[in-house]
Amino acid sequence: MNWPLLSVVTFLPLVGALTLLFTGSDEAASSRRARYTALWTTLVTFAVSILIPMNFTMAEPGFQLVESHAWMGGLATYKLGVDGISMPLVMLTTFLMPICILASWHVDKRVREYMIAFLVLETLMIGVFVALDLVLFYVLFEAGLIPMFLIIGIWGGPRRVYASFKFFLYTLLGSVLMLLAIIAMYWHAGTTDIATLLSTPNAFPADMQKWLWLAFFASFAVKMPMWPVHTWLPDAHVEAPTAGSVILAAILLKMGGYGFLRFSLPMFPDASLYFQNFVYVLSVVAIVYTSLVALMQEDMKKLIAYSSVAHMGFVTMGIFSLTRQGIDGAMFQMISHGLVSGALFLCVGVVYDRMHTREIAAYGGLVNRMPLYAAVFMLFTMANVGLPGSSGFVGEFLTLLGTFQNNTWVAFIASTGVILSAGYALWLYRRVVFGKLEKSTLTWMPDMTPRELATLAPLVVLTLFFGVYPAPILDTVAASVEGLLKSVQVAAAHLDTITLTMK
Amino acid sequence: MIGLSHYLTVAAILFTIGIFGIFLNRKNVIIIMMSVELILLAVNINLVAFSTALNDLVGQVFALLVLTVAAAEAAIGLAILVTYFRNRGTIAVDDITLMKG
Amino acid sequence: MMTFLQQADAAAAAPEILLAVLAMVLLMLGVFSRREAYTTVASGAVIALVVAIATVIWGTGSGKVTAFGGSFIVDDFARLMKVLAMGGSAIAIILSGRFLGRVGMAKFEYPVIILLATTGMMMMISAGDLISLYMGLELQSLALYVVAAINRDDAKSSEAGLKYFVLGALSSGMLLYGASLVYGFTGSTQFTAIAATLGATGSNLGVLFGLVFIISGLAFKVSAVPFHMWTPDVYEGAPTPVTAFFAAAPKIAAMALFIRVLTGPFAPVVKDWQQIVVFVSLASMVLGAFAAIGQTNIKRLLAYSSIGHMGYALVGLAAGSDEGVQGVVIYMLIYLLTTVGVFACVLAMRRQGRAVESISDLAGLARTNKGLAFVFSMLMFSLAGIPPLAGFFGKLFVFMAAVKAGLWALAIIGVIASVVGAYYYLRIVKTIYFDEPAAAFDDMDGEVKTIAYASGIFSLAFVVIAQPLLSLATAAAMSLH
Amino acid sequence: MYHAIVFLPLLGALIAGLFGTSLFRNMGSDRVVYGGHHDHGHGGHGHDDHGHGHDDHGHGGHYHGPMWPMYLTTAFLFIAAILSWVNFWGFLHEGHDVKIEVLRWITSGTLQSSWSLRIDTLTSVMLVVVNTVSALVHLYSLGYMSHDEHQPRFFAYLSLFTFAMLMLVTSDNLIQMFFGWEGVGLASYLLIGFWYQRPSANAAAIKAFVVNRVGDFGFVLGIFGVFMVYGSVEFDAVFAAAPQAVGKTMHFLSWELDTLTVLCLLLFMGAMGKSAQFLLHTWLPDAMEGPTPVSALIHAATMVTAGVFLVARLSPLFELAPAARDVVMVVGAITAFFAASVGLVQNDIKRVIAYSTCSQLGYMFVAMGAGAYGIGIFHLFTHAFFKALLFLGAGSVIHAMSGEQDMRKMGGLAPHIRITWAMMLIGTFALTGVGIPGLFGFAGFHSKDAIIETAYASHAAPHLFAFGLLVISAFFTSFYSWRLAFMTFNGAPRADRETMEHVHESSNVMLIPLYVLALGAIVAGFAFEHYFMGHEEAVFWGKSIFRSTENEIVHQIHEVPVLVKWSATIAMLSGLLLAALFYIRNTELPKKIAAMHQPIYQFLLNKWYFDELYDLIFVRPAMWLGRFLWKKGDGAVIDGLGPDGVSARVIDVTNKVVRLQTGYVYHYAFAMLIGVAALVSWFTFGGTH
Amino acid sequence: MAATLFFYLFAALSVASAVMVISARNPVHSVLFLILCFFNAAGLFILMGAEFLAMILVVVYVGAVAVLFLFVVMMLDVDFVKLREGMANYLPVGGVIGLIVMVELALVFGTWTISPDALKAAGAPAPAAGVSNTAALGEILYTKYVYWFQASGLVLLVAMVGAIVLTLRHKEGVKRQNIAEQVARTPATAIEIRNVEPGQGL
Repeated sequence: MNWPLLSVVTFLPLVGALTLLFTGSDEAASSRRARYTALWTTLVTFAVSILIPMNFTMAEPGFQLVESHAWMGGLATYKLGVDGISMPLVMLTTFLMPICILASWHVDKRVREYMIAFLVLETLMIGVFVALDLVLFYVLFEAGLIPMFLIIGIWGGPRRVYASFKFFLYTLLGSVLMLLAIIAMYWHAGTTDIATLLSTPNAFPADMQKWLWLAFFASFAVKMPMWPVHTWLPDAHVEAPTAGSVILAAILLKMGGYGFLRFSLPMFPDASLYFQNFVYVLSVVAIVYTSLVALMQEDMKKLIAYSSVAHMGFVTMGIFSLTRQGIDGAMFQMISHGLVSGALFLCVGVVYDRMHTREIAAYGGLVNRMPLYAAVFMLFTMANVGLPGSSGFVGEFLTLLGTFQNNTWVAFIASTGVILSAGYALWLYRRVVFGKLEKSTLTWMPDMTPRELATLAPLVVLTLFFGVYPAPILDTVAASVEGLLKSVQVAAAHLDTITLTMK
Repeated sequence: MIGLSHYLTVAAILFTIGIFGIFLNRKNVIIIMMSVELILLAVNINLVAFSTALNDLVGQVFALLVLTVAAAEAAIGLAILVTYFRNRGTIAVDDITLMKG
Repeated sequence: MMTFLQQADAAAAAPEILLAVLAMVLLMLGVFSRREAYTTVASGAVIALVVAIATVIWGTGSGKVTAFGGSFIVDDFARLMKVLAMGGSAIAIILSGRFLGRVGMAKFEYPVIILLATTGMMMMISAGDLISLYMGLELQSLALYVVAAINRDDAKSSEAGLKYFVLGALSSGMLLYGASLVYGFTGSTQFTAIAATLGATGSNLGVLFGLVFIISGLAFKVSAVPFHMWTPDVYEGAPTPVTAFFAAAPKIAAMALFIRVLTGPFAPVVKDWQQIVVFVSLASMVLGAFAAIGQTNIKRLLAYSSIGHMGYALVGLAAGSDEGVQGVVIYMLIYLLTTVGVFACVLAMRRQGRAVESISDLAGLARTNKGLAFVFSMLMFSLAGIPPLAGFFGKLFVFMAAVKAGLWALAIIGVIASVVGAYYYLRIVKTIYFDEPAAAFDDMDGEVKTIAYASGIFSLAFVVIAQPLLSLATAAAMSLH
Repeated sequence: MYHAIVFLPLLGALIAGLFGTSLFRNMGSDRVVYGGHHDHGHGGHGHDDHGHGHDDHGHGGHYHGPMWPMYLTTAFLFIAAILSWVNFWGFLHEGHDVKIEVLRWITSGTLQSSWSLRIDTLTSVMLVVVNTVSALVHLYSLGYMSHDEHQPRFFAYLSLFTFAMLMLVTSDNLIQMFFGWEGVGLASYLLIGFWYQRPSANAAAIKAFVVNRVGDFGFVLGIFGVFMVYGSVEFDAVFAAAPQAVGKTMHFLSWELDTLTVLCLLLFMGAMGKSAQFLLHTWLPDAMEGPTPVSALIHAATMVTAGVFLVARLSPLFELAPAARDVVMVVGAITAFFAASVGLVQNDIKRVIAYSTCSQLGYMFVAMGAGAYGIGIFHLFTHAFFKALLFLGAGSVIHAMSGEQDMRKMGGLAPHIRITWAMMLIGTFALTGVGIPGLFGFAGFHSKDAIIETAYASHAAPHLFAFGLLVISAFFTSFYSWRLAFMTFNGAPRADRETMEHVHESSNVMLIPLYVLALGAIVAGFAFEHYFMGHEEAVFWGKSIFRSTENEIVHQIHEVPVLVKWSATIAMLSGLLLAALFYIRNTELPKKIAAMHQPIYQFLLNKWYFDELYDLIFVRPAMWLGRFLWKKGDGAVIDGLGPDGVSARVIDVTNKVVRLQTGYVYHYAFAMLIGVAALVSWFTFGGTH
Repeated sequence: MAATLFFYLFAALSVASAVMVISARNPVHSVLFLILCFFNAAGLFILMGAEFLAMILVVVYVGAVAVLFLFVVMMLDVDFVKLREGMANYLPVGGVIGLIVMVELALVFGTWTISPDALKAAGAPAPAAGVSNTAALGEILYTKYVYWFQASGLVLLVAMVGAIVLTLRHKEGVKRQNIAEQVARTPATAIEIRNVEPGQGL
């Protein structure tokens, strides 16, 4: 590969956004063109991004397709690359974006700006996953707040202002501490190059690691979001437009998990071990607590949002199990949750577009008029519940399996989440889809349109495919996770009090 | 014997009185401006005292310049005060609160 | 026989001399022209500033030059800061043009006074002596008092002038008092001599008292807490272009002077002044963040915002290191270029020819003027310090210095304050983008639009074009040694 | 062949699901005008979906689409069933185990699992049971569901279920087994809630799924434990290494426990859920909300027996964990007794059979607990035939009664539906265990009575307890079975005229399955006893079931006292007589007795109040907790102290700070003075210079 | 001895009059006390040997600045009696803080010693005896310190321009003589010839 593939993938959407920014004035026509421009941009980006796995060597644990240029006066470098951990997330992003655009086809308010915001967001999201420099990572990580803030705030629901502010400030507050940690790392290690930091075992003394870990944790925990800093998520989801929710759930949340895997674990292994139980507790509480809360929700999106928190609890638990299965599972869960929760939000969007309400009580008996919708929704509900055969199962199972290896209590309590998730998901489904079609407002509802089907069909296929054949993802992450664990193991070797179960 | 510290103390007292004049006065802006002049006077006493003690003329040059600037400052201040009075018809300090918060 | 003005001295001070002379020429031009000479004089002033900038860049040699027996220093730091200050002044004059005309305040004296103020700033930046410092400061301040009250038929404007004057006079009194103490306890007013004495004897209480008073005076000029209280009232009361001017050039000069004084004569007592600067910086960041939230007037909000920003800039200074100075320089550079853009945007807030200043007037701007809305919002994000906009990098560099210096409390409280601060910037973005549109603004003046857009593009593009600016800042910081 | 057996149902499900249903019928167009909340203009589009009663044919409308997908699906099932018999036949004679890897599945580090087909004796027995009953139920449903507009969907679900069940029984690792495990749960959920317009069906479906999940929770923990202990989830590897863990302890939760006991009990928890054992049984009766063929297939013959299958499959582990087996036995015995006792008083024809199923499953577990795996599986095998027969027969009755399920409104049906009556009688004979020891018996006679003897013969600690309960249960079983038969077919009709006029015998498509099952109910016992528990036993089971060398249970049951041998028959006869007394001779007697012992009657009628109890200790607290955590936890505490609280405090601070800016010059000056004074004082007194 | 006496006289008087400046009821009195204060300060200057400065203080301050104040006070014509309504009610707090500063300053002065380094640092050592203070200042002010001298000129320029721009008013309606205009007047600009139609007015 002698051209900068990753840069191209990263900045293609931005080019699309700039094209839109500098063209178009006439409202109706430009809206139409904006939609198609955005769609084509994201499709082309996806097409180009397919070259990434094609040029990717699975057995290689390190970074590949690396590009590097001087930037920011020696403080940082513009360095990109992917490994087994970031590559699937990049692909998830490029894959979901066309779907989001397609799902936004009926947005008729300020279309051009809408599409620009999404395209910019895509660039930033891809950038976060491919950045190999701490400062670059931080810049992109944080910058994503701006388009998302606008997306929620402009195209959101009635409490959009509250939600967008909460989202923005909450996540910002989490991240600024990480910035200080990055700076401290720079002064200590003399570099912000991620690859270098990763290849330096015990780059930071144990005491310092704890503080750095906490600072990074503050950022990623909010982003995940972990209990008890999760409350921005339900609000943000509820108010965001459909595609915004999809992006939020499917990709933005993954940045937290990605951050743990990329930074916390390999760079601060001592601290990660030290805080393992702490994360366990938070994860378990998240799983049980938010599942219970989800049970009582009256708003569809809020329910799914809470369920996202619970599912992310599995991710953090898996990551900090520090076992092969746990981390593999967490990675898988992130991808799978990206597909499934994204799809669920799309499902809510389908009916929201028709009824303009997300209140569960406003629905009921949709299956009578919308059998196809009911079928698709059922599939994703089951995937959300973690039914084997759907992608939702593999991640949940592996994270629990990994956790069980070193803490049975945690796995035990977390597994109850499996029961609760069945409870809230099926109850939601029952209230919305099943039953008699009694509400007169619903009687005119048409089933999904071909466009809506087109947005969901790829997700259906992938959810089932990865459920049956998860190997593409598991194989991709294998080498990198193995390498990651080795570094943790090496670092932990001197801590004789803690024994790692490496199965 | 009267030494440097005596002069400095006088200056300090004048300086303090000047500051008092600024923030204890609630009624009249002109008094405030006079207080500023007192402060500058205190500075000048300081400078001259140090100049003598150090046997260095720079202090006196400095004092000279301070005097000049003080005059200019007084002119500007009074000019501003006049415009203010023309607008508001008052120079009471308590009234200068169009803007706050 | 000493000559009145030596050639080397004249060469070093060429930009200042040029500016002062041109100011007087323009003054004469204004006085003796028959009709309203404002436009001519203003254009002349801009040209004068451009010429002076060119002179600074190409006419003052290179490296460190001292003149007038050490009272006047020209180094890379001074050059950069002078260029920034003059640039700020020039932009302020450009921005003032039609605004003052509309309120009937297009007096030719205005650009002249700004030129003289700029001369004062340059003297501050180049100060190598407590007396130079004082003279420059006063030249600038007196001019600023006048321009604050320039709209003399407006009660708010003259109140602004009055408040500014009273408090400014008090602060220069304090500064002077401090200067006299330092003079008395070190035996000299010259920076190098003070540094030498302090280096030899260490600090004593007298010098420290002097230091406190001097810092108080300087802190007043950069409007740092608790010497900030004039700022909101003056920003609100002064005509908007004047506020723009206040927010830009004088801040640069004052901050430059701050740096020069603390890292020059008082370098040996860095541990002592660090404590003061940390306190002042902390208080400024926090107060700036909190107080701005309660504002409804955009200019007043920007005043608190600038208080906060000075707090951040001082974080770098508090570090007391080269990185710190470099951080401050970068911060001020970005702050200047962002602020002028913001004020250009504020100047564009006119309805039916009348300026409006309430934040709620911005409602729905995104639908009535997309371009302005976008620029305004980007500038707000930049001020809030959200990457990838320029403002973030300013904060990044000062915090880098603070962290290196181990000022953790400062850094942590600073970043948290920046989150609180982000709230009110976001509120403006919210008003612009989320709210239902109010009536459209009048068409923007060409020059205002240009400056706003240029500033917006700068804050967006900084992430790409940072390299040369960073090396300039580094060179400037290094030249202080 | 094996691929065909397993994947033909899947294919059938897809075909029925995609081509037979109306999935794409209502597809909207993008031109639809969205958003009219109150747009009555669209009202006209609405279906008239009202007016469907709670009859068994929930949707009044008929299915109008093509029938071929359903025929094809049914045909697929028959092919699979025939192949299963062929395979089974092979195992009756020199069969050999087969293992086929289909596709790699979850691989992560040392965790390796794949989709594979493991065919051994145990599997082949299950294949026969599953495919046979499934094929017959498919066939039956062609008739039974012919009035339902969602018939293709029904077939899709049925086939999907069959596929999942086949995956379960053919798996060669725990994870695939778990797939099948949950897969059948899903299918069960879908089928129970098939008539989605009924709130009760929806509730029952969710209940079934969730309660099953409780069991699965244990199962999945068991899998984790197995992986932790043995480093693998593949049966061969685990079984080979099983003895290594004997006597070892593991750290589970906060205790050090015997490894194998923990693992087995966790896995057994899964079995309890799926097989509706005591405490996790509550879903099964409610599952009768589903169409009757579903009950026959899933809730009688196949899915609910998965738990039994699991224990048998994991016999190498259970065999090494006697403590766990004791638990299995106790749970089984209690279930048998409890369900039978509840069955005594139920009035819904399907519920009676459902409790009967539950009870019979208890029998099977007692056998498992005693280590008589073959006998348990044998009962599973025979039970599949007669219980499916009973259910389908009941379906036929319900069909005849236009959807009526309450036995109190039946009676006197025998003359009208003679074939059904005959079939039901055969089923009852089989269930109650009619037969003469040593000569001939219906299917249940061979298997069920063997279990009772097993319980007696076992050396397990609770064996006498189990034996006693099983005998009592046998008596109950007989009583409620005959009660059902008498109330339904004998006496005077209690239904209204209109209904009675409609009573008609079912069509052949529904009767043929009954014949086949009846045949099974008659002969399955004595025809296969030989292999399952007789002399050929060891050869037949081969390696598919493991019994330790000390386990002599199969032989010991031949040495039990005569009274024990006869105990079941006695119980059966007394049950029959009592039922005859109550429901033929003196039909007022039951009411009197019920009135006399009202507390007991109510206790039984309300299923020991388990639903109410669970509602009280799980459902309501969960709801309350959910609401509490949401409103108080998230709302008041986290948001209140977190973002909302902080922002409120920020505003407070802001207001205070803003008030400092009074506008008075002297205040400003004062502030400056304070600043200077503070700094000066700092250096004078507190300074660190 | 006389020096000591005069010091205390001047010091006491200047402090006392300073107090009166800020506390006098009538601002006119304040100005007068200010003048008195300056006179006494000038006396102190003389005691310290800075005669030129003493003179300048009197000339510039008393002659110009104080009189300027007097002018403004009178010009503004405020009802001063109404204005005087007591001192600040937070006098105690303010007073305490002010006194603290003063005491601290005084503490410092008690410890003052001239360090040898400080003496060496003198930028412009005082001339040997024989050269008058005025001459010595003149020697350096226009040569060595021309920069500051010029700067002070600029400051004064700003003050002048500023004062004018703020206060100068061209009163509307006041006729002014414009000589150039009058001289340049021609019949063409002065007379307009109209052709008036008969029977119609202008």
